[in-house]
Amino acid sequence: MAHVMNRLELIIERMALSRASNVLEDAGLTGFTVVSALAGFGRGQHWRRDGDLSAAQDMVVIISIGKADKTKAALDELHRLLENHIGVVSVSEVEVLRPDRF
Amino acid sequence: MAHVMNRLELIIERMALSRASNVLEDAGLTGFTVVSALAGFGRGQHWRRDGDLSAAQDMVVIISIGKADKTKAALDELHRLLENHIGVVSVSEVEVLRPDRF
Amino acid sequence: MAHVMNRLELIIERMALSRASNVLEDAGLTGFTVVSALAGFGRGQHWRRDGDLSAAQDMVVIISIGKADKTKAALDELHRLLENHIGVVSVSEVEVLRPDRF
Amino acid sequence: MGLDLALATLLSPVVLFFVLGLMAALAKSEVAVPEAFAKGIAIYLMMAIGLKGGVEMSKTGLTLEIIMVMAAGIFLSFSLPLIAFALLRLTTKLPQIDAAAVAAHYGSISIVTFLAATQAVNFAGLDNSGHLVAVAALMEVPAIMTALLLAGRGKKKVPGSEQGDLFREVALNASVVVLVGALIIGWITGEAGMAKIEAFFVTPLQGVLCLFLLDMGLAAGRGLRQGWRSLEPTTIGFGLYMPLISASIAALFCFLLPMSAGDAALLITLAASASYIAAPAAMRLALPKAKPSIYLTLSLGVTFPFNLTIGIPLYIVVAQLVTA
Amino acid sequence: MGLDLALATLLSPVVLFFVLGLMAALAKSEVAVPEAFAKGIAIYLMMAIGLKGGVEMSKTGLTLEIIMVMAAGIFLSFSLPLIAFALLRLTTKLPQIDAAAVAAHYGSISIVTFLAATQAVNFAGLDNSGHLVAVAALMEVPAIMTALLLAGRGKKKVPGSEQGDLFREVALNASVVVLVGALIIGWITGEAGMAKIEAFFVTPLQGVLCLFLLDMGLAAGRGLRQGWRSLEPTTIGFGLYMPLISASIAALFCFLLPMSAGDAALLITLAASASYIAAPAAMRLALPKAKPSIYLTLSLGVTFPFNLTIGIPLYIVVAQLVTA
Amino acid sequence: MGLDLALATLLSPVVLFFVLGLMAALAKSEVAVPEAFAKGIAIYLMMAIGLKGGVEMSKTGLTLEIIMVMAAGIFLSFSLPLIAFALLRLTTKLPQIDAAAVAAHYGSISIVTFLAATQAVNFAGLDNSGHLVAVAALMEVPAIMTALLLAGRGKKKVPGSEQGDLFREVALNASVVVLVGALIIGWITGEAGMAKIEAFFVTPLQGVLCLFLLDMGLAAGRGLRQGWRSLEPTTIGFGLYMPLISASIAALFCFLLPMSAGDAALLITLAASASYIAAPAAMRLALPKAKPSIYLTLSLGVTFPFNLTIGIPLYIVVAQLVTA
Ligand SMILES: Nc1ncnc2c1ncn2[C@@H]1O[C@H](COP(=O)(O)O)[C@@H](O)[C@H]1O
Ligand SMILES: Nc1ncnc2c1ncn2[C@@H]1O[C@H](COP(=O)(O)O)[C@@H](O)[C@H]1O
Ligand SMILES: Nc1ncnc2c1ncn2[C@@H]1O[C@H](COP(=O)(O)O)[C@@H](O)[C@H]1O
Ligand code: NA
Ligand code: NA
Ligand code: NA
Repeated sequence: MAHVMNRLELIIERMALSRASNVLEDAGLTGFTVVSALAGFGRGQHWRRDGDLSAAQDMVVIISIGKADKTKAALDELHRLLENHIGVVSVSEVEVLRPDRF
Repeated sequence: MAHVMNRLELIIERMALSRASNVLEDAGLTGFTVVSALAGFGRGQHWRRDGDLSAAQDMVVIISIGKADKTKAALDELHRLLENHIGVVSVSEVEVLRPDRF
Repeated sequence: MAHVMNRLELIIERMALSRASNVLEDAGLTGFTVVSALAGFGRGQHWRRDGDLSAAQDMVVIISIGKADKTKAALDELHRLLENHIGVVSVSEVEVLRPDRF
Repeated sequence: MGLDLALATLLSPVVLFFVLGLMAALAKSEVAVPEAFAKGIAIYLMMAIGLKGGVEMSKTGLTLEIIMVMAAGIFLSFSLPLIAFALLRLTTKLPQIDAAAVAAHYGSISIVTFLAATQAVNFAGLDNSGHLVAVAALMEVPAIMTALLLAGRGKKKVPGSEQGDLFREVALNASVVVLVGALIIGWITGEAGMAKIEAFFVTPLQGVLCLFLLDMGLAAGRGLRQGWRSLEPTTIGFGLYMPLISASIAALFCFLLPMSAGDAALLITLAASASYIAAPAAMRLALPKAKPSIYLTLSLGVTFPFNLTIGIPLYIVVAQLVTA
Repeated sequence: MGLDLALATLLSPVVLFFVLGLMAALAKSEVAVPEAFAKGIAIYLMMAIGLKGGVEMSKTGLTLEIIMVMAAGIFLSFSLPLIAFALLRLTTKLPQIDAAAVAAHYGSISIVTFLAATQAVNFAGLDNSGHLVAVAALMEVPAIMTALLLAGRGKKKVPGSEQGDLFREVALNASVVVLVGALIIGWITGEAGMAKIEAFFVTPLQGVLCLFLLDMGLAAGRGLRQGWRSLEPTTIGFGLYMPLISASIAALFCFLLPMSAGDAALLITLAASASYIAAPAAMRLALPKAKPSIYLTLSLGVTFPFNLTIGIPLYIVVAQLVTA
Repeated sequence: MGLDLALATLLSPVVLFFVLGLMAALAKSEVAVPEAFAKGIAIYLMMAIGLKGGVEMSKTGLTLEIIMVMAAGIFLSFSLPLIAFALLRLTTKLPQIDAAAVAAHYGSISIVTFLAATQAVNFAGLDNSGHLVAVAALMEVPAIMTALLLAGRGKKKVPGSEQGDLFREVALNASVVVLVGALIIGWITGEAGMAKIEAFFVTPLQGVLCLFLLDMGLAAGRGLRQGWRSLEPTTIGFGLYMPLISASIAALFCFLLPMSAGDAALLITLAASASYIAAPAAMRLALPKAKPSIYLTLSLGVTFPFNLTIGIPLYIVVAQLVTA
């Protein structure tokens, strides 16, 4: 252990998933995993997945673990993407096994 | 980057979701996202979502990114909520883009 | 607060969930929560849950909060498990309420 | 007659699919009916049962006799948990809160058991009337209220909850709302309305039930595998004799009230059945410290199979005796 | 006649289940049709509607008259958002982007409203032809294009998106693809092919619709509870009078074109209906800053119930007048 | 005859919905049948197929001839992977582990291909018997065992796994359990039991299959879009000629065994079909390093459409020749 990586967590609309995933891939991140959200709250508005037939309000959580420089590269583009979309992005430090795979 | 926020992660029964969400909102946190759990283990007991028709054992994971003082305020109330409910709460530090939105 | 614990996050194939869960339990971790992934990307390959009838490519995210020594014990075994399986494991530090339950 | 009926029940596709699910789960097979699909089917079943009851009530209306049966059902739901709680505290080591939670399940009802009984009643050549569906709906909630009192749940405010929250959440639980709503809709639209939708809600019902019972078997088996360690023998015993006690008390009411044999069989089955949808959800909300591994395993893993296979034929025979 | 029809509509199981869902959600009951199940049913409905239309078109073929009705539908879808946008900007305080998003919904169509109208038309003893399904499919997308222009959405590239992405995603949205695909399949296989699958796609349709409308009622109720605070009275008013304006304009076309009363009723209904599946999804992609709490609540919570209960009977009466 | 059949197959709603899904996915449309819904339908299909086979077997019983056909099926499932593996290693650059994983798929079977063949056989005016369902179930697993040997998977213990885990998980995979279970239930309850549930399991089956094939088309299209880059031309070629090789070998057995033309067509189809549910799940568990983008894309994206459109009519013609 003691291989430090960045853990990027991006909460974004499901509709924008393919865009966000292009951004992460282009930044050189080697992988990510997407989890779908069930409900949420932001700017005074609640949403829940089963209150909306169109699924228009669905959000997803994208987790990507990677090297600091790749994460940095992704963040710059994500900043621009989030000007057009709704979402929250956060980064923390984690330790990983098998650092060669990132 | 380098805007540090707290990331609160609350694992709690789905049945208690509306209560927990009231607590977070009342503490002044500006948003949260809920993800539903598929299975879990705690105190010697396993559960899985598809082994229970009533969904009584379902858990959710609530992620809320916010200012340290708001998180602190939420924690005090959550502590009380968790006396009546089942769950795990943890807090870590993350860096965010667009700090003004929290 | 200020009770520091480790947060272990394991992204692994759903098929290997029961193995991973045995490993965590055997290491003495007192609990974990499993969330199912919707889609992902790794080593040049994308997958999405609804593009695969067999669900063979499904991944899950396992979150386990616990004492540092237990997490350490789990990591050693997980390292071996991941030689046979696909997955990413990361560890970070979090603060918790009610430290006695871990 | 009784044996014939027992055999026909045991070898019906519905029961056999339950057994298949149970065995698959016990053998640790990964078979699973997706949760969303199973819940969708559960809603379908409640709509179908409610509509059927409502349409039949649209023919008979609300007579004094029907109201008396309803009152009996409500009374049973309120009072059976008291007996269950006392028995559990006397014969098992279950703490108060778990005993109260289990008691709630045995006062409340199982709608699938009810549906299976309806079919056995028809097979036995007896008639049954639609208002028993209303009785079923009325019996879901009172038992939960009794259990909350038994658990001595104080009035102290839980953070994030509003006054009256708990009552509303328990009384408006999904199964009650859909069942009662469909019943009223069936009542309003009557046979004419039903004619247009029976190709979905009536004809395929038995088949859908097979799929649902496969899932119930899987859930019961998984529950048993996880939960049997939490169950003392005396607790398991309770899951087998409590239905008989409830059935006996209900049979007494059937003897006193002017009921047909078919209706009596259904009321007895309702009393004997244990909830595994409405009650667990309510318990998790109101008594989160009570262990699902106990109340769910007992209700779904022990009492449900017992009623499905042995109970129902027995209750029909008893109903014929007390209404003869 | 009109009153009879209105009453039959109001008391049909389909409408009553919508009301049940609406009331359950407003009373904060936890009833929920699982999302995956509801989406599966939505696909089933689109397949069923498309197949039915296609089979009927396989009998008539594509005549000049049909092409004229199609053109009228496309024109309405393109132009109604302009009127809607102007009215919203004049009478409400909605910002440009939200006004454009709402306008998209009212130019586009609701396939469930269409299905309900088909049944009311049959009940009223009128004929309707399959090509109106094709018209419905053609009306889904143009309104969305108009709205994007109205929102003044620039051409600046969004990170991660490819050229033409947005157009493709909007034009190939799920409902259009399934509806048009099923229509073509119905057309190719005709009555012979349909005979083999009608036990699934035709006979149980009405019943399935009940289940779907329960879910729509729940979604509408939840939307209203969350969203009514975001709606000014003038915005709510728009949700009630805009369908009437759209209906009037469509009625004018029906007067000019050679159409049967049944077909006219359906075209008017399509114009008057507001989208709550295709349009919201497209808006979220193209105009993420527009608020779903406004456009969804208005379309599903205000206009859909209005059309379902009052609108459809009215549109049928109007259609009979303009085609008399 | 052959051409007629080929055309009827190609233009059946079932095949057309597959094509619709395939095209939608290739055009990057966002159409999706929710996973939970599709899996629920998959279970329904397996129940329906199993029940039908079981009811038919309840009429004939287990004769020596049937047992011989079963033995032939098991033998084919065990041995076809050997041929597949050898061919892959000779003609492609696939590493051992991927070649073994692909081989497993071609020895195992596709139940939807089987169902489609059943319908084509009926359309061709041939009879088929229920025990072929049992043969299908028996052919699912042996191929997987062979593949594990071919992959040279050592016996070294994986952390967290128990002895015998892998075998149990492979042998008790969901499709085998439900198929065999339903077969036994159909056998026990016979025609009388079936009569009560056929409104759900028989009448709507063709329609349900349309919905499922829409989803399979989507999955195949998405797989092709993601995976075609991982496939060399020789691998794709394998996906097209391997079914023909398997079919030829199976045809030899049909020639030697006393079988009806309909049964022979089904056995040939089973041999020629490639698994896309049981085998991928088993591979992921046993050979996680094998690439799903290869075995899934080949089986679902290449071989399944080939069999559905060209294969089945061909196999029927061949079956008629070898049993003439
Ligand atoms: N501070 C936050 N922490 C976690 N999730 C958030 C936060 N703020 C917003 N979200 C998620 O993003 C969605 C849109 O938020 P907003 O952009 O504030 O309307 C919400 O419904 C939440 O699911
Ligand atoms: N240490 C932990 N880390 C993550 N999740 C936990 C942990 N402990 C408990 N949980 C979750 O909380 C549920 C209830 O746990 P318990 O209160 O220990 O019975 C479990 O089934 C898990 O889903
Ligand atoms: N760096 C990463 N961060 C998050 N998830 C990952 C990462 N790498 C791989 N994954 C997940 O693991 C799956 C298999 O990855 P791989 O082993 O690289 O083929 C991917 O589809 C993702 O869901
Ligand atoms: Na009871
Ligand atoms: Na419109
Ligand atoms: Na094969």
